[in-house]
Amino acid sequence: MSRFLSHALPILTVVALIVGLWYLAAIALNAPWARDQATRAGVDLSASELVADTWSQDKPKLPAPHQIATEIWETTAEKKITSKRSLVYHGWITLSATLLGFVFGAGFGILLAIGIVYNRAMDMSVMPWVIASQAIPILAIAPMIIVVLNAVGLSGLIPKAIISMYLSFFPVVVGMVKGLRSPDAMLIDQMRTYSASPAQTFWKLRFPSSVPYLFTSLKVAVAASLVGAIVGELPTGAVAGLGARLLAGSYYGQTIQIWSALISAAALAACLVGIVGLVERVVNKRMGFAR
Amino acid sequence: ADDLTLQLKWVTQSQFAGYYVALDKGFYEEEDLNVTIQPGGPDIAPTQVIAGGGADVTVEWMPAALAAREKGLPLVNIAQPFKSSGMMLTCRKDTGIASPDDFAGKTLGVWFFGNEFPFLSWMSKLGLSTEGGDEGVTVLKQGFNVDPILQGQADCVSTMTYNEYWQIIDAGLTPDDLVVFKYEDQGVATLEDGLYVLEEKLADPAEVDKLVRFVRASMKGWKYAEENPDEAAMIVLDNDATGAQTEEHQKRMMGEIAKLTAGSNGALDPADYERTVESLLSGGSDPVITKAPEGAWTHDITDAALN
Amino acid sequence: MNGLIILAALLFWLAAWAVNVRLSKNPDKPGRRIIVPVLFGIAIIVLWEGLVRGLEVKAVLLPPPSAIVVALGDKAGTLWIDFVQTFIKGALTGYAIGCGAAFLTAILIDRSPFLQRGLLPVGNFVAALPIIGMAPILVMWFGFDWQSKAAVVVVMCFFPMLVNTVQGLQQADPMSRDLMRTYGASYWQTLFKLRLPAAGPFIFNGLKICTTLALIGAIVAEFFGSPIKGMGFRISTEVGRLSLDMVWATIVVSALAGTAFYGVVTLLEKAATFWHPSQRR
Amino acid sequence: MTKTPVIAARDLSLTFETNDGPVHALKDVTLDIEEGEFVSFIGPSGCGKTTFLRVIADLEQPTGGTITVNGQTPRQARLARAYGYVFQAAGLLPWRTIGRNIALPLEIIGLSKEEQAEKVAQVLDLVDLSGFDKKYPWQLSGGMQQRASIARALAFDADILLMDEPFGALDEIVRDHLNEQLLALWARTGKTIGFVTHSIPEAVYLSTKIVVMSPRPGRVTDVIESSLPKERPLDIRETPEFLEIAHRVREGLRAGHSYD
Amino acid sequence: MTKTPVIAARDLSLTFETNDGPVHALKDVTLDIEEGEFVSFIGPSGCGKTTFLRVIADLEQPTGGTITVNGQTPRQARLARAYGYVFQAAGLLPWRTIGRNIALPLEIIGLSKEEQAEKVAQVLDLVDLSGFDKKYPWQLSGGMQQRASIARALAFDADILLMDEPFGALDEIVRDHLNEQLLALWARTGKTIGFVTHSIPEAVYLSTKIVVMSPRPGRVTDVIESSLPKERPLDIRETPEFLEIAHRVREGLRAGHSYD
Ligand SMILES: Nc1ncnc2c1ncn2[C@@H]1O[C@H](COP(=O)(O)OP(=O)(O)OP(=O)(O)O)[C@@H](O)[C@H]1O
Ligand SMILES: Nc1ncnc2c1ncn2[C@@H]1O[C@H](COP(=O)(O)OP(=O)(O)OP(=O)(O)O)[C@@H](O)[C@H]1O
Ligand SMILES: Cc1ncc(C[n+]2csc(CCO)c2C)c(N)n1
Ligand SMILES: [Mg+2]
Ligand SMILES: [Mg+2]
Repeated sequence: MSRFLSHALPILTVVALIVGLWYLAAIALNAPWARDQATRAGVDLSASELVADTWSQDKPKLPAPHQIATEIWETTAEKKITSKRSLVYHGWITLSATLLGFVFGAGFGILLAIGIVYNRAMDMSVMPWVIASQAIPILAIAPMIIVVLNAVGLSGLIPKAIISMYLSFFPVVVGMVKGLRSPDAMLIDQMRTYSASPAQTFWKLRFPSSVPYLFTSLKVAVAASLVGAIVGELPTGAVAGLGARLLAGSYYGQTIQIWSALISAAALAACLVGIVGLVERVVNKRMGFAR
Repeated sequence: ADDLTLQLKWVTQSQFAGYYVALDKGFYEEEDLNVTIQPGGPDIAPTQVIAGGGADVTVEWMPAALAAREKGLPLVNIAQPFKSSGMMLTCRKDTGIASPDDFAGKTLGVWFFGNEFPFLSWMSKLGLSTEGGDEGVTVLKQGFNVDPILQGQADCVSTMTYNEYWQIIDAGLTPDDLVVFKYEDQGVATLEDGLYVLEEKLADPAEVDKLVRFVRASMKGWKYAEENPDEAAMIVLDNDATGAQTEEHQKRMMGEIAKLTAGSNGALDPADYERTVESLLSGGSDPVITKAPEGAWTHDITDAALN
Repeated sequence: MNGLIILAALLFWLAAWAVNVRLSKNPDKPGRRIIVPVLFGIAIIVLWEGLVRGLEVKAVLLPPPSAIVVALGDKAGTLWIDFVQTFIKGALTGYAIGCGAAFLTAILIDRSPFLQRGLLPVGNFVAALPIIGMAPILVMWFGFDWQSKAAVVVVMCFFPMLVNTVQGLQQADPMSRDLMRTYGASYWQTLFKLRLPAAGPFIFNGLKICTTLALIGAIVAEFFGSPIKGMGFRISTEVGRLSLDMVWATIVVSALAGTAFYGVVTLLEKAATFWHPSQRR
Repeated sequence: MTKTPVIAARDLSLTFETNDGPVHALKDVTLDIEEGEFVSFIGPSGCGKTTFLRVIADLEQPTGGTITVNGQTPRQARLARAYGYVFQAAGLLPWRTIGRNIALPLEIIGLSKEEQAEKVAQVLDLVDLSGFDKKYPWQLSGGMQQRASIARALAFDADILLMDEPFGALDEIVRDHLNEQLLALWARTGKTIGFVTHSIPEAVYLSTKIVVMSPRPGRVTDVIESSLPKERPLDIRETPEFLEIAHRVREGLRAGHSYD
Repeated sequence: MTKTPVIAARDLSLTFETNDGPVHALKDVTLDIEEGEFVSFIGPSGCGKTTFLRVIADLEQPTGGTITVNGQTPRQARLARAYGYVFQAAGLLPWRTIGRNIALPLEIIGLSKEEQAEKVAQVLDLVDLSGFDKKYPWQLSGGMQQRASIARALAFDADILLMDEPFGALDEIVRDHLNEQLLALWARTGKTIGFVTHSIPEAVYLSTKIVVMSPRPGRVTDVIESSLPKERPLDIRETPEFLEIAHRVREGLRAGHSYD
């Protein structure tokens, strides 16, 4: 209990602080519109009316936290999850692209890392381009990628997954190259004295050593995958998914809807990172790292 | 049934009611067609989608289609369900704008991504530079919504009669607060929402037959939608996968759309085409197209479909 | 004929790879670390050109590299204006403000373990968010010009930098801290003489992560509204006009700018943390 | 001779609260260290040697008993800059040259640049490292780094020098050499030295007093006053007198040692 | 007795090419090691002790001279699994239990599960660690880890055991204990052992032959045959005979040592 408090209390305090600031910011940002409306309607607003108005506008510049919470509640709990107005439905669409992209990205990243660690030519020629590849604003050219993939017959989930893979493979490559190189020279020499084959060295030494690095980068990668899936959704015709919600909300100036999609995406990201962390703990325990 | 994919220019909304009605009422099925409607979005260039083979037919504005043609993508207009243009520039009255003469020195919101051509033609006709300064106008790339006019970041924004204009009204400004300039009224209207295919399709009789059936069913859809606007709007709503559209907005939009499709039986009026081309060619130093296009439209499909 | 072009491109690629395998046998010979990746890049470009020409890919889908180079030359003026707008004004300003604010915040909360324990998880959480989603909101708040792009960059850079700096400040090993204690050193003396230098590698890690975030943030934010210049504006507008050569020219500029930015920060890192084992050898 | 001891510990205890329950790192330790003494602490791993040194230097707070340094609390003594502390690892800051590392404590107490330079040159000479002040730590061998770290403690010029296994990582020959130098330095400056080691010969060779400790709980089991003369060539280690003391230390150690 | 030596080095040289020019890690080393010998290598840091052991084990390629192991090249001997190698750090894999760590080399040579289990139990017993096979390395003290690492090398059951400062990180008492056990093991199994150490008493206590080396370039400066009996209680270290040999080693060492 006291351990829980010592962990949760600071976080709760910070969150409370943020929520408080948020309400204040909502007043500041939404007040001009409220006054503008009032002037045009020819009424005078008292201070408390003003505050009440800024926290309850239809299309506020910054919605108050409770407005977002209500919206999320209405679009998750109170809608059938098959309904197109249900956030769960949209979340699931985004999640499936995220997971597929994450699996692609992690797999590709690991393979690339193995190539880089075992082949010096690959290390020297590919690694600099892997870094440069991340300077390409993939997010900006996502629409084109979707069209081009469409031209070669890929559509639906796959193009989104490919964009999210592009964002997620990078942290995995970097982490795994580090991880596969983490066993020190002594341990590698030791495998030599056993005259172990390269495959044996990989499975018994390099790969297990890289596991902690792998999980650290997987956490970054899964969050990146989600960003990729959301961005990939913007140009797929704003059909479905959290990205589409974000866009549709933006198109119609529905700030509450934007924020609720944003917060749901955040919660989804937190869950995904949390799940990877959980798997990490289980694996660590199985591997005897837990203390 | 023959498969056919239609690429829309924008998200699912009553602007495209005819096609959804035709799909929903089984008009396509009657013509032995299996039609897939792909919604568009802010970053989707329908011309690029059709170039990549992602669709057979696309809904596009003529300026963008002709510009693509000049880039070497041979698009051909096969039908024109929209007779008039719904484009307008909406300004706040309190900025002092009363006529196009007052634009100089003002900030105008414009859609890009291939939708900027009519605006550019208009400005060059007015002799206004788009580079800013006191003599010209400052142009903003308008995002997905009408915020700039609400927030006071722009003096005018681009709107469609059937969509964005009403968003401004919904946001709390009244028609009295606003001044609108319809492109139709300014004599710079260009054709919107035509159906386009790649030229090579028209060389294949089987494809032509398919297109004929498609256009016939689509026009049937449009006429049904014009006559039953509320039902059409509900059909659109059912097909909206984002769940973001509202009934009120779509019904109102359908009403406005009906005004634009009225007067077209689906066949392109060559006079409208000539007017559009002329307007695009007159772009001063930087015209949208540099020479009058050849073979950019055909009556073959509509002639066959509508008889 | 087309088959021949593809074959030639493939052969060139294989030959370049063979040369690279040869060259990388002796990685420490001067210049090798530059020649090898450059040769690899050239091989990819040749392959691209060959495939696009050989398979007759439409230029409105994917232009050949030669067309991109032509566009780079012809439209240099426009590209420069876009670069200044997006990179210099949007990305760099936002980067400086975001990283600077995060750094100061880290120092401010350094003395409060309570705040740190609260802020770090929240910071990690926010750093994992799809912050890009905030772009339309920030454009709404800060207007269409570069200020809103800088704001997006600030938000994107703040938390990664904060988390790295706070972690970095915990890096000084307990022994060195004890040493400072035996000298009776003050908090600020310990901070400046021990903990900040020791935090260097972490701080630079944050700075490096933020270089790419800054560029991406500034470009993507332009999709949600901008004046009629800027790299994001150019990309989206020219896609709509099917000028794919110009789109790719802008992408090349962005990739070059991003890599150079990363490279400059890496050089600074080398100079400032020359002492760290990862920088030696 | 009623000199008050420099360090006086009375029933000193320190218990760490850990997840697995309390660890009695020190239990009822009573010990006096006189001015100018060279006291070695020896004992199996975990017997509290480091902890005791840290308590003296106010890096750890005792949970029982009292301790005074120069008649003050350890905290007062620390703020009065009474300690030079040498850790097992050299602990040089890698971003500073050897010279600037040694100058660090001098900067902190606010000496002028000239005073710093003068002092640095002086202590570098003392540990045979003149000419290396512009090098970075990693450019020096382990032994040289350790000498630099001793120089740093000397530059601080405190009266009490606490050294926690300073030579643990060095090879025997270098160690012998540094031992000789340390003795010479101690003789010259008359500092009070507390010295932790694992090596019996080293403890016997250096000290005027050897404190043998045993773990769980950390206690002092034996205090051996050395009968060796102040003047000690390295060969003294082969004399019967030396071996006799070493034997006694070894016996004391073995008594307190437990396996696994 | 015309036994061929197990290890025969003739004019062996190894030069590392580095950025600062060549480093002569070994220069013209000629040395024979007979079957069943316990040979210690001692010398200042950087004199090539580790390098020599690594050349024997085919972890490093000589640049001059010849070396044979059991009449073969080191590479052939390595592929024939002739070596057990114990490094300075225990080098246990943290994700494997002690038992599975020891089984690692057995897995690699492809023994069946039962054979592995049997062997593991046997060597654990040999190093006094029975009952710890299910523990993870971090649950053991440093000394126990080092014993596990020795057990792992023993499990491999090669005829040549090469040990590079295996006890460097341990405290003196634990070290004494392991030294005793190592001697007993050697006596029992008759393996040929190459052993690197920095400690003179350790070298003298353990070896039948002590090889003293000196650096820059790495050369053998003295080879001392020990006259101590095979049976060696710890107390032997206080006998004049022992001290005599130790003295000779120390002199040899000091001659090759240089300060800077
Ligand atoms: N910060 C701490 N928290 C909990 N226990 C500690 C802490 N510091 C030391 N201990 C425990 O206190 C005991 C004494 O530790 P100390 O470091 O003083 O031993 P030592 O004699 O210096 O051993 P060594 O020779 O290994 O350095 C040990 O059991 C150790 O585990
Ligand atoms: N891979 C290498 N590349 C370059 N020089 C090396 C390499 N390995 C060893 N050396 C150098 O060769 C010399 C001998 O090294 P070696 O490790 O054999 O010494 P050592 O006697 O084991 O020393 P220590 O007691 O410090 O372990 C040293 O000068 C060392 O710096
Ligand atoms: C980013 C962006 N680009 C273009 C348009 C213009 N547009 C294309 S189709 C259509 C009909 C909408 O009802 C409109 C307005 C927009 N709005 N936003
Ligand atoms: Mg200690
Ligand atoms: Mg060595």
